[in-house]
Amino acid sequence: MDLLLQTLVNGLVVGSGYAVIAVGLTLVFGILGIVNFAHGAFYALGAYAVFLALSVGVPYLVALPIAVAVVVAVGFLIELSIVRRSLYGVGNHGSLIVTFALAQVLMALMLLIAGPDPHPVRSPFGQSNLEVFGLMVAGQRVFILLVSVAVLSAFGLWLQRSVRGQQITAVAQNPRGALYSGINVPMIRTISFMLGVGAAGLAGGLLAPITTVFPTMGNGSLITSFIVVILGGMGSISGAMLGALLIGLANALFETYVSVQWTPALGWVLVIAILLFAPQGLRGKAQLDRY
Amino acid sequence: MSSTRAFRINGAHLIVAWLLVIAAFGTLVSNPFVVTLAGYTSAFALFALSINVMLGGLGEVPLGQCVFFGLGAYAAAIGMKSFGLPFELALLIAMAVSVAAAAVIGALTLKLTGAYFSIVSWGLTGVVLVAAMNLEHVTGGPLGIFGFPTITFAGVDLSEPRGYFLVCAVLLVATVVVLAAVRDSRFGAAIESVRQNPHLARSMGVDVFRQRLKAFMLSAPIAAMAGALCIPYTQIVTPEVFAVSNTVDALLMVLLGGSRLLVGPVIGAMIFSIIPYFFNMDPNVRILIFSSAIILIMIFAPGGLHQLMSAVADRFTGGRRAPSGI
Amino acid sequence: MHRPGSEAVRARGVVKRYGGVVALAGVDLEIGTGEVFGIIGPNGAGKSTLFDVLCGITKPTEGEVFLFDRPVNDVPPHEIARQGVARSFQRTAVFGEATVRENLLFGRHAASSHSVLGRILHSAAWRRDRDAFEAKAREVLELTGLTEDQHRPANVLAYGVQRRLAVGIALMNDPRLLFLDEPAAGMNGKESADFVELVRAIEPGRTIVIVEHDMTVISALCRRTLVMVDGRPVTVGPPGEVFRHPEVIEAYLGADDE
Amino acid sequence: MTRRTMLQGAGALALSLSVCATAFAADPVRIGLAMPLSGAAATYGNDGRQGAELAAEEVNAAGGILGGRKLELIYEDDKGTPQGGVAAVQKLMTVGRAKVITGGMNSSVVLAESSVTRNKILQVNMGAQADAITDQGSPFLFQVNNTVSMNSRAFNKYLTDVLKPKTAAYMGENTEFNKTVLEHLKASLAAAKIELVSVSTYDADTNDFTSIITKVKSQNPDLLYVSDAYPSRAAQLWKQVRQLGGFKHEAMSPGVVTPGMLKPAEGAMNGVITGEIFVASEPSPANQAFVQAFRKKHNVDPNKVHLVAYEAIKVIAEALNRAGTDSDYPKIAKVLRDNPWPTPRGMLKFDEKGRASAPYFYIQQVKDGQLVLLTQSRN
Repeated sequence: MDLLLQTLVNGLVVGSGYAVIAVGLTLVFGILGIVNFAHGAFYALGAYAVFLALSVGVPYLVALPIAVAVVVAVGFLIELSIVRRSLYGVGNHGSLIVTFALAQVLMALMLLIAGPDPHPVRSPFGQSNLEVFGLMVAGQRVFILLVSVAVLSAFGLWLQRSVRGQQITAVAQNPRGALYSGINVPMIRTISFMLGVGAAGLAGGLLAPITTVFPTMGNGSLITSFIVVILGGMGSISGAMLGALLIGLANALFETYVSVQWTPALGWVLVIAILLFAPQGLRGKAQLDRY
Repeated sequence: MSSTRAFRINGAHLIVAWLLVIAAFGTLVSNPFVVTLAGYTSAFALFALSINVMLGGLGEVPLGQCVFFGLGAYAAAIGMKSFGLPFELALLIAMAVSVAAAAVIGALTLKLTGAYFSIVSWGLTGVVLVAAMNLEHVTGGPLGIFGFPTITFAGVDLSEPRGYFLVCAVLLVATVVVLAAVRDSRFGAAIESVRQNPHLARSMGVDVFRQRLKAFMLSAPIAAMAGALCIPYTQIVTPEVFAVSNTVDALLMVLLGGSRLLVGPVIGAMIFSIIPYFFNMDPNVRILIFSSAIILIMIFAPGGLHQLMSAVADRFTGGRRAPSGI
Repeated sequence: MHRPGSEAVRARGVVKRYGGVVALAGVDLEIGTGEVFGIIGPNGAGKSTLFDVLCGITKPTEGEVFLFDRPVNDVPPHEIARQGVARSFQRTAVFGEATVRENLLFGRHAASSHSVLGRILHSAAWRRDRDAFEAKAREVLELTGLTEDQHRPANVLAYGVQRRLAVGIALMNDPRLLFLDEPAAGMNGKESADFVELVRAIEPGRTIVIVEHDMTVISALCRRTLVMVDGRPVTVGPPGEVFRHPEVIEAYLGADDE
Repeated sequence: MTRRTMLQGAGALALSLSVCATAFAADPVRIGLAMPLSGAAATYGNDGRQGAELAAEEVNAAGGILGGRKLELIYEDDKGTPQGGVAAVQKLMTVGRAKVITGGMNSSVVLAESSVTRNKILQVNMGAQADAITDQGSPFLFQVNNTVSMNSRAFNKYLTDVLKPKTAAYMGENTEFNKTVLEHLKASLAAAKIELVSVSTYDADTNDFTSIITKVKSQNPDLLYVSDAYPSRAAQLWKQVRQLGGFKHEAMSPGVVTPGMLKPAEGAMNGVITGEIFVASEPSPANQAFVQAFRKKHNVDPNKVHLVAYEAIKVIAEALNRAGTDSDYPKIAKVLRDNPWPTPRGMLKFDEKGRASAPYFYIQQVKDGQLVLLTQSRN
């Protein structure tokens, strides 16, 4: 089996997982300007929702949409009670600290409800493998690839085509301008936040069979999604997708051909290089003011 | 320089008052756990002060400040363990190393601002943490560096609770005095002008980038000192000193105490360490309550306790009080 | 008239392009030392761009700017400020959170020389700076009529008063050359009259360049004024004359339809 | 002083003495446990608490120690960090008035704690295995769990002598525990002239191993040796090994395979060989008594963490009882070193560095989700 080809396939498949997580963050960070440190906790919430649904006998393919709905509902409540009141227009350290504290609250709740031990999530595809001209990809991973591509492209189209979608883009570019042109900005912000955390919940549900479910599972995905969002450029959905695939490939290649133990540092080195030399990232807006 | 004469009078009084409080606390409180915890809290308050040089001073959130905290701990540990240096010398070297590192890191990252600066400096902690784990011959790898000889500072044995507390507390007060002087000096005025209105500051002759770099290089040694002062407490330095959770704890202290008040971080540090000491319920419940409190504070009093106190004070004094205060 | 050869401000063939848009299309200009010079023109005429280029905030795409006969094209803005050039902006004019007195302290910053250590030990340098600051502050507060407001935060002051504070900040370092960007914008009659008084009071020994819409302020203060239309200099001369220039009338009042 | 007042005096004196004696007798022996109760390692703290509580209940049911004094367990969260450990131990020693410190699941945390307890109080380390802890040789420090070296020597012997792979590959998380495991593996393989074709160490947040496994498969080693003490990540690693076709021989570092790891692996670990100082199915009466008691309380088989916690509390109780004191630590330490101690694993002996050596070492293999005993060797 050709090692390089398999590594590239691995990279793409893992990248698609990153894409779903990162697009959620792009929405909240790019559009609402909130540095959402609770993104990982919503990811974990999605995974736990799938796990709890499965444990009461709901099949995986039904549990997934339920999990997303649960996370979206929680997102709605949180946006209404906390985010709306404290985060819009506040300096960066406001959103940083509130969302970080929110992440701790959610993780502590999950730990108190479902206990500290890791729980397995049975994938409907079991341990099956898809053998495509000599290359091996796990069933669940193919499912992730398909769902992420489907969801992300549908979302991209909806953002461009639908009225609501265009309003979101308008609010992203110029909240004040959008307000003056009659867009209900608070409602758009709530929707964006719900969509953002919903995407994180979906990613949690999709990846749960691979990562198993444990309280602090959100931390790893939080770091990855920030790396991807910055690489892809702030506020750009297509940028986040591109960044996710790039990081997936870079990590896979670096891990295989260079060194496994230094791989975690790779993502950050790329981000630091990008921010210093190409601040707008791959496709984002150059929002940086520089000295 | 506005409150110059007033500062000299109430400033001197305040320093003496703080020293008296420290001396009293050091001698009267008998429970060694509380005294040692107070020492560790003073060391961590230093780290919170260093963060506030950036947050209160420049309006930037330095998530990567734990790089200097860790650098201080490792440089001091390596100085003592592999070179057999006394703690005082190792501490000075650690602070010097952190200033050099701040110059390099600052030159790279201070071109950015706001969320980008925070996230890039957070990224740096990720890279440095991986380095600390993998460069075993230097950092002792995942297990870290331990087994230090008895650590003394100016003849005071730091493994003894009372000695540890007195040294940390005095260094804390000294740092507060220096920061108060900096805030009132030309450099302090330049920093404040850069924070409020960098565009206008530049047109008045302030080299904005250089002042931000100088502030960054001022905050680094304070963080390094905090890192080094934690060694007598933990007796071990592991890669976790570079973890961003240290910065977030210290950031919570700053926000609790209020970033606009010079000693806000110290007050926040006391609250942050003392409250958990009284509640001994399930740790996860404690995290739940503590984090919810932080959210409520950020919603109703983003300026932290300081804002609440001054709001209350204003209600009594009719609001004529000038906002400056030591 | 100004003494030839001793210009405070000289611009040679200054062009400024933002991408495809030409903001300034070839400006040549001399402003003599000690002169109060006006720059007027309808919106979008390139006045603010010219202001930024002349005072060194932005660098021209082509051409050269000289302040006191020294080229400033590749001199960083803060360096220019230290050569006695002060600017007051229209939008971000003051330090909102600080008190009036602290605003002036920030203004004084470039001139003081004491170090942090000096501050702790009350060194001679620090004391000298402090006394110099006290004297200058009293003088500027008096001049700008802000003495009783000195402890109030700048953001609570009325707009006109804030504009005066902005000029006060600029004055703290005794600038030889003062650029004012639409100082009278948004002021009512009385405020702009007070403002004219202030500029007259600080005029001796200084070169002042004012970009402005308010014709009464320009004609009250400036001996000569430049008119800009669509990024091009149209004419220079005493305010009274330039208003009669056909292109200026057309630019302001629109072409008279035969 | 009339006779009557003297009698009254004597009566009062006798009364107060007895009251004081019963008070003394009734005063519980407080044992302080510093363990990770929050964050990523909370699952270990949870298991430790269950094992310790079972042991304390048994000791108290049998009438307590030192003349009827009951054991009282007090817990402090070490948050899984050295700072957290030091704060927890100091609080237990002072505010908690604990007579003995135990607990400890993470080596760097226990190392930090050992500097606080050195020469001050008895510390019995339950789970942490780094050799450095007992190498310090502090007189009142004892360790129930095998050190990494003991486990590795016994396990590697089986790999080289019985399995005899031609080539081997290593995968493991970058921790001090695994670093020592790797060192011992390299030594054993070199001695048996077996080539170690690849070494990959990954970090705690990694949850995708496909590219590492792909690279290792490209070198097709006979044996894949994985060292990862964290249940959810190890289970997921073995799932991905299975998805990529697995290896001829597969081994897991000794002392970490628990039901909490086998369940999420969903059968992906079948065939994996590992070693352990404890097997729930071991037939000896002492072991079965412990296993039945634990299953009655939690209706699940105990794992190694439950065992070492249970043993620590039992050994502490008996040692204090036999030494007749709960504060004369030199005497207690001497008693601990001089006598063997009955535990579910048989008689435990502590060497001069305070390390308990388990009498038996069991080689096991995973068969349809359960650990099955292959062979058993005496240490």
